[in-house]
Amino acid sequence: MLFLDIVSGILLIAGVFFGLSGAMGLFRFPDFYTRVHAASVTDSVAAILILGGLLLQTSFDLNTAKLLFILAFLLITSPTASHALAKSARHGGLLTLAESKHSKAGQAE
Amino acid sequence: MTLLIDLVLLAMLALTALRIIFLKDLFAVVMLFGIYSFLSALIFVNLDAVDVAFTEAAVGAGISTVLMLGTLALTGRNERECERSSLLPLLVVCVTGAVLIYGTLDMPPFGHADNPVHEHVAPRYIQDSPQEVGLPNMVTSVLASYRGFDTLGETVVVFSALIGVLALLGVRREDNSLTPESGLKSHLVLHVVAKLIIPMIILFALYVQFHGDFGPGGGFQAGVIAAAAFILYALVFGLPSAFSVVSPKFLQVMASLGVLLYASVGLYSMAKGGQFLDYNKLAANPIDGQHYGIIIIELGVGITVFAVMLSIFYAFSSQVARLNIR
Amino acid sequence: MFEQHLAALPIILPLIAAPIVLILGRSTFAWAFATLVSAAACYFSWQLLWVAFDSNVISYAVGGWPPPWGIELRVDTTNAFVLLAVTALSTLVLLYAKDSIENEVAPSKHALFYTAHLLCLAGLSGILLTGDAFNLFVFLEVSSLATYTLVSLASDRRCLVAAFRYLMMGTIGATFILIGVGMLYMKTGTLNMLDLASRIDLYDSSRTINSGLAFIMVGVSIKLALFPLHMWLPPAYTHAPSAVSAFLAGTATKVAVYVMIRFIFTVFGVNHVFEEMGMDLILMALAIVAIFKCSYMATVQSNVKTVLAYSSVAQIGYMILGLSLVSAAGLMSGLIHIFNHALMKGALFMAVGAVFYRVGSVDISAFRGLGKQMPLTMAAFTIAGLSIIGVPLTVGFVSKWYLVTAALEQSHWAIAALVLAGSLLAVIYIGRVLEAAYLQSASPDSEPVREAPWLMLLPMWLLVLANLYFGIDTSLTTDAASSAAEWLFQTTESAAQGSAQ
Amino acid sequence: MSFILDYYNYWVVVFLMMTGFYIVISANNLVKRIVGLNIFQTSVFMLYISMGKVNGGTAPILVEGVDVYSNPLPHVLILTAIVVGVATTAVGLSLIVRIKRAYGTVEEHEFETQGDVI
Repeated sequence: MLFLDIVSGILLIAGVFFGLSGAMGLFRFPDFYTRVHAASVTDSVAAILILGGLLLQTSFDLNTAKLLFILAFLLITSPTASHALAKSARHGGLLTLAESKHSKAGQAE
Repeated sequence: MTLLIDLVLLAMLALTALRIIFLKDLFAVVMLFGIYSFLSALIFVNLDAVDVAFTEAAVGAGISTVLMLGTLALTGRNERECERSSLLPLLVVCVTGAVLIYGTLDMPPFGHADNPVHEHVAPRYIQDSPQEVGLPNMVTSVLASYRGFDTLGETVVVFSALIGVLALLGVRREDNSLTPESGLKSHLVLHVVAKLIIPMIILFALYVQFHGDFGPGGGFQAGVIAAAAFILYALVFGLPSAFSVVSPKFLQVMASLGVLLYASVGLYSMAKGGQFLDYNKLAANPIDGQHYGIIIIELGVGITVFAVMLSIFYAFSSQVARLNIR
Repeated sequence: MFEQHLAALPIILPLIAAPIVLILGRSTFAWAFATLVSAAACYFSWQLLWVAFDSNVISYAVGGWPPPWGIELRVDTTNAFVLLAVTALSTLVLLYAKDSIENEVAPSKHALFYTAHLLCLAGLSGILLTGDAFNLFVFLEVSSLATYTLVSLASDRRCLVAAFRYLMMGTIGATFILIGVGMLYMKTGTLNMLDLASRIDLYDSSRTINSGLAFIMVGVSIKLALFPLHMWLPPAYTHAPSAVSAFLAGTATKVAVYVMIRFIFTVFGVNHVFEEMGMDLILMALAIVAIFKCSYMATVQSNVKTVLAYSSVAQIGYMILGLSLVSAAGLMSGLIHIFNHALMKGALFMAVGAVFYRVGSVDISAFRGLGKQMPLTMAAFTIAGLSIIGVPLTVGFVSKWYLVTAALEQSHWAIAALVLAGSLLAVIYIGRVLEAAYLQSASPDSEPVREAPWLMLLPMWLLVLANLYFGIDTSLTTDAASSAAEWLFQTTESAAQGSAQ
Repeated sequence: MSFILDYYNYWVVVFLMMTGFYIVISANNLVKRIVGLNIFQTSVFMLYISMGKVNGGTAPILVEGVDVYSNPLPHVLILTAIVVGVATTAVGLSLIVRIKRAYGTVEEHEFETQGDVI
């Protein structure tokens, strides 16, 4: 049991670390696309790790099944959401940082 | 530990609320409101109110936020500066707050088991409802049986909201050729994923609907979740195709039928010689009667809430569609 | 079977009828059905009043759960009397609405109008009959949401802003009531009003109870448009469709007055509210300011509906003034005025609506020469106007008579004089309209207008005749109001004695 | 110290309520007012839920071996109130949409200048 607790603890801490780094990235990155990238790290890696940690804490009953369902749901929806966001931004004409620098330089010339 | 979580959540709530006062970007304001709603749902969980948390997350953070975003799409996302003095509102707020704080000084302390709230009325719900009503979830017992009249009133409130929104906005069936394709039509990934998860959401809604007797959930939450599935469909495949799946007129009839289903349980119990909404009279065995009554009225609530929420979404998004055509 | 469920029927009937009307859709069916249901509710509330006369209190436990665990409907003469006024006015307004609404509301929204009207009626009946503090909040919201919808149905764009302000103020008021009820619940553990009353006595000077009282009073004052919180009312009544103004002016705020009476007398107890908290002085001051400020505002308006709206706020002042005299006679004058005001304001708004139907404007200048062109409508307006002023042989006189008597009973000479002075202002604002109608001639280039359709005249004149009938034969109203007032005082005193022992 | 522990929850909730109330009565933009109203109401809900909590209790769903449950009644009341709140919000927002169409603005001070409000 102790072994499972340690593994689950490690998973949870790693999950929290990735969650925090994703939040940091959301604040500190310079443009929309890099921010989406940071946010989707939180969504996927952190969620998997935390849910994995929690799974090890259950005694393999109905709660385990529910957590697995949540995990499956998140694995499908969160990449889709990031994809839709980024695609709509591109569709709406938002440029990446490099592109917008380039186009500004182009205008200056 | 509970205390620590409570404090952190309350601090985050306070920060969110304060930030909303000073922000001028309404999109951010609405998003912060969504966060506020989710945080309060967490507080509700922490205070043992799981049913409430569920509803707050689905209704407050879900539907309200979506409606506000829909409104912003029509009204613009920036608040303009204004030279109005904020002294009078501040004064009013301070006075009201002072009265409230004055009131808290005599309040029964937080969380003590010997508070009047826990000693009068509620003990019967906790001790006797599993035998009298026969459900493990006391919240559902009280909601649907002891205070079933409140819940009927609440269903009627939702129905009146539908009347209000229909009177103000109406749902227009746009000519298909005029309606621009939904902006998401070209998203292959979204199409596939939406087709995959919409049945899952509906299944979950049904689970919440019929599992409400045993765990958190019930008609309201289920109605909102089922509406969310169709809202997703409308967002991904466009409003016209959603109209052809569930037409606005059909939804109006459904909303009415939900209220009527609820009320007819009451009428039936009157015909059987009981008071209005007396489920004991529905079957020979009172416990069975309670069970039938609660299942039927929860179904009525679920149908009405689903139909109303979806209709309101239709009304708002058909306005946005009109704007796009212009 | 009906006798047994008499207390529940006035709520259940319109509540079930509302969704059916939405399904029916076709406006003539919807109208006929809604009117029938409203008439049935009126019939049952009439029955209820007689039963309440005989047995004082009817208690109906919804769901078969005994109070305080379940929700109780509790009827005594007070709420049966107000309920009769509300359902009767609703029926007459629905009769009137057919032509009026066809003229003022887009055809696609007719069914919605009747649905919203029935929902509003169900909500108001629920507020009146329930004996549960939280259930009252729920029905308050049912009626309020329906009211916002009704106000916003007019075709003029100004009704939207009016409805929005009404919604904001109304929701703040409802939330205040919710806070207040929460504080009471926190201290007593119950929501049933009677149970609350007996348990509040244990904590007479608790700060929580007192601030709960403050929140409930402020919340209810917003709903009933007591003077400084009345700003939502004039625009809402001015821009709403005529039938809606006629219904709301006679019912919505009056039901809120009833809620205030119920909380003061049944829940908190007269001694606590008036003698220990000194609320009677606050209410009296606000009522007197309301009478004069709003009567004055009514004399300077050019829109006749605005005139009547400000007059409504002033009339609420009279009701609150009666209440603040802290005597059975004062309370009785307030209750009589609730009933009588429904009769006169209903008739006045209907007459103005008829003018709008034919002339297309309710500006005071549009009334020029109407005395000749629409004689029946203007005669109705005149009689109802005289009633507002308080001329003998009308119900207005009855209300003022009892109010002045109640004031003199406690030798409040100044108040009696102020009530009479307030009537003089009413002479001015009603007189301005009458002068335009009878003494000025229509401008020569305006189209001649015909009398209003008979379906509008019929309910209008029924109300006018009621104005005269209850002005002459006052037995029903005074019996009901005095038995209600005595009953309220008696229960509150026996409760006080019970806690003293 | 125990005094603070007994009451801190109510105080923070009062602060939140008043923040929401301030937004309702001071904001110019109608959408922001609706947001404020929702914050105000949500905070009132927290007041109710706070009074239902019992230290050491669990959610009021019958479980073997547990006898301390939090009070279910405030939960029921607030479920009702939440739904009432969203109904009001929906009607308020549709009014805002119509106001925008009729006046071209949703800022309080801008349609006041259009003259025909009252």
